[in-house]
Amino acid sequence: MPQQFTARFLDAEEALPANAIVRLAAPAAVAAVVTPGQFVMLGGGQGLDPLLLRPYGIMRATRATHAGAEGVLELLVFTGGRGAGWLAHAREGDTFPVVGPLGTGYELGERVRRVLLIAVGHGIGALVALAEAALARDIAVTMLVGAPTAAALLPLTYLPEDAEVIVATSDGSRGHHGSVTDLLDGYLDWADAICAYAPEPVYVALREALHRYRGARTLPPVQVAMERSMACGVGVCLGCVVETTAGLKTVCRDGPVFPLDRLVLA
Amino acid sequence: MPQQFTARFLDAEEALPANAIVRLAAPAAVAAVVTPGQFVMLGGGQGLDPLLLRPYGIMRATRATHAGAEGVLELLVFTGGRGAGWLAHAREGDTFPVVGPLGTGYELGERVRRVLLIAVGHGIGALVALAEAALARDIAVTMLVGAPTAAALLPLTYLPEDAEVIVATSDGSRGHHGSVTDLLDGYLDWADAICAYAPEPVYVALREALHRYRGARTLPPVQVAMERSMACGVGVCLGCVVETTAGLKTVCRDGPVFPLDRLVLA
Amino acid sequence: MSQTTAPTPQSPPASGSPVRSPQSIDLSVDLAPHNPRELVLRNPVLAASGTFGYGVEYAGLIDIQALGAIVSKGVTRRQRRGAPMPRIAETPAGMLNAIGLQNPGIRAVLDKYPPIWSRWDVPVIVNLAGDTVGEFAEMAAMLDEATGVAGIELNVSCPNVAAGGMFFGCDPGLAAEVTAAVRAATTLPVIVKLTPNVTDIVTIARAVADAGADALSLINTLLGMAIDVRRRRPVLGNLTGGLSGPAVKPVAVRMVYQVAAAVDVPIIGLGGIASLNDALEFFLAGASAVQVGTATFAD
Amino acid sequence: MSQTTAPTPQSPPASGSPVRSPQSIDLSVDLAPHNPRELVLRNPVLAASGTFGYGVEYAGLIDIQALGAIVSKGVTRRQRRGAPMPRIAETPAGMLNAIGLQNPGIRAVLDKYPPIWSRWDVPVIVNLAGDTVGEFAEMAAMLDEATGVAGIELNVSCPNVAAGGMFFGCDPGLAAEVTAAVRAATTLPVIVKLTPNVTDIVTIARAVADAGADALSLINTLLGMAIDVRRRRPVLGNLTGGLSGPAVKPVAVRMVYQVAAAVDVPIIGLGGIASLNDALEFFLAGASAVQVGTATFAD
Ligand SMILES: Cc1cc2nc3c(=O)[nH]c(=O)nc-3n(C[C@H](O)[C@H](O)[C@H](O)COP(=O)(O)OP(=O)(O)OC[C@H]3O[C@@H](n4cnc5c(N)ncnc54)[C@H](O)[C@@H]3O)c2cc1C
Ligand SMILES: Cc1cc2nc3c(=O)[nH]c(=O)nc-3n(C[C@H](O)[C@H](O)[C@H](O)COP(=O)(O)OP(=O)(O)OC[C@H]3O[C@@H](n4cnc5c(N)ncnc54)[C@H](O)[C@@H]3O)c2cc1C
Ligand SMILES: Cc1cc2nc3c(=O)[nH]c(=O)nc-3n(C[C@H](O)[C@H](O)[C@H](O)COP(=O)(O)O)c2cc1C
Ligand SMILES: Cc1cc2nc3c(=O)[nH]c(=O)nc-3n(C[C@H](O)[C@H](O)[C@H](O)COP(=O)(O)O)c2cc1C
Ligand code: FES
Ligand code: FES
Repeated sequence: MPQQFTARFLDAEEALPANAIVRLAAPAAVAAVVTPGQFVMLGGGQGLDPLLLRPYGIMRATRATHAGAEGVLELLVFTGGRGAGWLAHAREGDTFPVVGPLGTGYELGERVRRVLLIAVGHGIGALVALAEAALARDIAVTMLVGAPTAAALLPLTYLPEDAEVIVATSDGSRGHHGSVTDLLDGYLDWADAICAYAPEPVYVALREALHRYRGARTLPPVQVAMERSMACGVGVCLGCVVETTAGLKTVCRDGPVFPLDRLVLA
Repeated sequence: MPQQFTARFLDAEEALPANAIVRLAAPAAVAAVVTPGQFVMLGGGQGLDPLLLRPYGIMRATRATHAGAEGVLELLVFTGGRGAGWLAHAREGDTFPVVGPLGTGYELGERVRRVLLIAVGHGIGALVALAEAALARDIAVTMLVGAPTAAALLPLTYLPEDAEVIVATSDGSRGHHGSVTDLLDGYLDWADAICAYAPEPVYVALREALHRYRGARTLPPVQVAMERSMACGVGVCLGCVVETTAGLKTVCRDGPVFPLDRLVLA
Repeated sequence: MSQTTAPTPQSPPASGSPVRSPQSIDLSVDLAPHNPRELVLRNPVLAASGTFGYGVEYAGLIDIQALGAIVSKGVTRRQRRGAPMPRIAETPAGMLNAIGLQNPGIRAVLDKYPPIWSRWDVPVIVNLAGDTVGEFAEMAAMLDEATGVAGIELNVSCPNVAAGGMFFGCDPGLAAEVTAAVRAATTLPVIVKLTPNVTDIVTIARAVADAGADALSLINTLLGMAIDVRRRRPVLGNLTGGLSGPAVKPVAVRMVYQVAAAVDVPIIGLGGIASLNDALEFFLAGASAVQVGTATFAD
Repeated sequence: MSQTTAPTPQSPPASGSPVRSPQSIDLSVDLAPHNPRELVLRNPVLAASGTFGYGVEYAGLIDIQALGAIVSKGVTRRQRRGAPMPRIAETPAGMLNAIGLQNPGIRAVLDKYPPIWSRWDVPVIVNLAGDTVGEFAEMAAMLDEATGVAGIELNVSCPNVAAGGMFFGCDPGLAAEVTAAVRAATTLPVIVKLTPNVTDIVTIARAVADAGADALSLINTLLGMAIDVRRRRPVLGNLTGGLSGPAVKPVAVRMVYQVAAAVDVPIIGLGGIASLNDALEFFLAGASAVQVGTATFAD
């Protein structure tokens, strides 16, 4: 159940140009129930503009260490925009209104042993959380991480050591020269679950790769995270819908994570 | 001539509950030309709300100490409102848009030897500047300082040492129990200029005291500062007018300081 | 403090006056004083249509029983898919929305929610939108005996399909016609929600009050648009959308003030309310109750 | 970046393409293409009426010659004292004003400013407000031969005293009548400035364009109100005032978009412009030029 609370700013670390990892103190009851792929709505401009809270995926939720203590939420936040630019300038003790955890995250079934994660852009945050959860269950993790250039990649030190990480950049400045989806083929036979957080064209390419698959195995189920501009974050305004085979669904409540085969992508 | 510039925040000192003395770095050319009673328009909320710059009287303008250096502006700022609450939380290096110096300040003629200053509320800021300028010219200064309670008085340490300071509080918690205008009588024979910065009812009482004066001297000229909500601060929007014997005048350009006998007060 | 305001003297606590806890103050209000079925709310703060779903979505997050009433998302005769995406855009101190009345239709709503609503203390008002006068009346009749429905709010900011797309709420005659038809179809309290996109809100308010509205609510959203400069096209899939939030408050307060002086029925003020102070502005302008919409998303 | 937008691929700098300095781009625009006296501006950014005085006030503070044109404060046939104080109130991302057209009257304006204006490179457009059609025409005739006056902007957001106080700009017939009368009284370029407080801006825009307007500017302010909760009365001495600033931008963009599709004359967009991005929204909506008003106070 989501909660409305006032989060205390702890610190921020410039992880990438114009992207910071922001740590917020949150009620223990919130930090304890986060599942990877869920998000929070975060506000806090002074005055009435910008007005709306912004959704941010939860990169890591650390439970309270002892009774009475708070938990910690880590977010990977783009600091170049209007909504969260101020987060990079926040000071210890500053507080921000937060609602969360929200939405439906990734689910790794009981029998999953090998998961393939595909991250492009800030989605790497949510997938770090998922990788850590998977590794904790002794699930083998391979991450395909894409970015336009090497400079736009989250430094690998932020990724769990035990995950296999394979990089692709559009300009070839690091790893594979091209898209993460070029690298799929070898993994479709390996993974028994695929989870992605990337721009939609990546999902379309992923779907095509699955269609092209001629191997012997039953294809692994694929879960992908969708993004839409949001107002309420809790499913009341119907501002964030996506088309699915079962009709329109809200990204904020029914998603952000959906089975790829249920989505009607452009 | 006013300038539009970006002021760098230096520091703020809580001088009173919900009132801080804020120091801003300003271009040398600005600090050099300020006259007591002038003000700046200061903005800086993040986002588009609050939208308008706020007028603040200049408490002290310190000239640049050497060529190429900046000047310093000190403001006494109410930090409880929407406009400048954030100033109290600013950090060294933060910058704010400023326009100034603006308006027409106090003028002490060549032959003035004894000036009576009457300050109630944040007007004490502008009158500190005036007191310092007068003392520098060897003019004797007496300040009547009024406030609701002793706690709302600017600590006397902020006032120039060489000024005679007489306090009145509405609740009698310090100095005279009553209004500053109760204390006038003794000074009408003494002063050869009177300058006030106070709420308008004080000016009405002052005018009445002058009418009642039955002494032998020609009454000293009285200058008072007016306040109106402002939008432009430079005389174009006509949002801040006051009625004078010569028609409507703008507080931001023709004022804020007016001869008392030219004002049509309610 | 600007000297245009005389300082308010701090009055000392009147010793001996009874200390009233906030709970002991009666804030209740009847929004349909001329209707035998009345519409009594324990307090005058309602959740606005479209910003609170059907009430159930917020049930876990906030104490919905503390509200004076809940106005449901707009309901139509038949299911609607709504407008194409994107549906929302943030604007200075406000937002645009073009949800396009996505809803499962009145039958599905009546199947699902009344059993839940009737278990709540907080009254639920169903917001209706129709393509024709007949649709409005038909839906009102369907609600007349539904359990858990305390009243009806008519969203007349929608085009009359039978009259060339003229908005019901933009023409005094059409607005009166739909009000009268609904009035005849139900004994439930009927609130007519006015659109601000008109030259003369007072004439429309009078026409609607004369046609039998128990109360008026105003304002609905202002018609607006935002353009995505990078993509060189409107942000919203629907091109235009409804502007709401603090940005519109001055327009809303003005209209409430004008209408309150002109009609005798209770007025529910809304448009940009984000604080107690904002709500008080509407009460001082003449409102008997207020609704909070967009600000629900902002705190 | 939200995934609703496909990422824009970063195109590498096209080697060999000539590097154009901003100065070499021709930004000039003629706002009266059908008028032999034309109204050519070096760039399409104007200072809006009432927010730039008569141009002289800002002359020392900013480089006014960098503007495309300056629109003067509204001028009336005779001197006006304007509205009672207070005259301005800040609102969320906006402000209300009720200045009430304080000005010294057209004779005094013509005595004082044309000699100054005629020395400037930047064209000055005189904004006129009248009580009657006759007053508008009379003032237009007085301006016809004035030196330093490049055009006229008609503020039709004022009541027609001869027609029971109906606003000129709220009725297509009245708006057309005043436009035609001014058109007949002067050969100067005539811009008609539309009020947004109407049900149907397109009909009024068409009527005005057909009546001979060289260009349209929109929007004037939205009618609004703020209430001082502590003093329990309206903030403004005039009770209501005009809402401007970023808050109104979505309404302004929508109206420019609607009008641009309906008329052939150039459109000058304004309402809430506070950045280059805002201005581009108006150009994409169909404006040929833009005016900046309230934001002049905010930076
Ligand atoms: C379910 C969900 C989860 C999300 N999770 C995250 C998250 O974990 N981290 C995160 O940073 N954002 C995330 N977003 C996006 C986030 O909500 C904001 O939209 C984004 O941070 C920009 O908001 P803003 O107000 O700061 O920028 P705006 O002022 O609205 O945008 C400023 C400009 O920056 C561009 N821009 C916006 N975001 C980016 C970006 N990330 N990189 C480069 N340019 C950008 C915009 O296109 C625009 O031109 C998520 C969105 C959704 C729907
Ligand atoms: C020429 C001129 C000079 C001025 N000089 C100064 C100055 O030197 N220092 C200064 O602080 N202000 C000064 N003001 C007033 C200032 O411009 C602002 O109006 C004031 O600071 C409140 O603005 P705000 O936006 O912070 O508060 P708002 O959010 O607009 O007001 C918040 C609340 O606080 C109350 N309030 C506002 N000001 C005060 C105050 N000073 N003390 C107690 N309550 C208050 C308001 O009535 C309101 O209820 C001056 C005004 C003018 C016209
Ligand atoms: C996302 C959204 C959906 C809305 N849906 C409806 C609706 O279905 N029916 C209706 O009458 N009003 C609808 N409205 C209008 C609001 O009820 C309200 O009139 C308007 O937003 C102004 O109030 P506010 O500024 O407090 O939001 C909607 C508003 C928003 C923001
Ligand atoms: C203080 C003030 C005075 C104004 N005076 C006039 C006027 O005299 N004539 C006129 O046509 N418009 C006047 N306007 C309206 C502006 O020109 C403009 O149409 C409106 O403010 C919207 O633009 P903005 O949001 O950029 O300010 C005035 C606006 C303000 C804020
Ligand atoms: S953001 Fe409101 S329904 Fe998803
Ligand atoms: S504030 Fe605009 S004229 Fe004084």
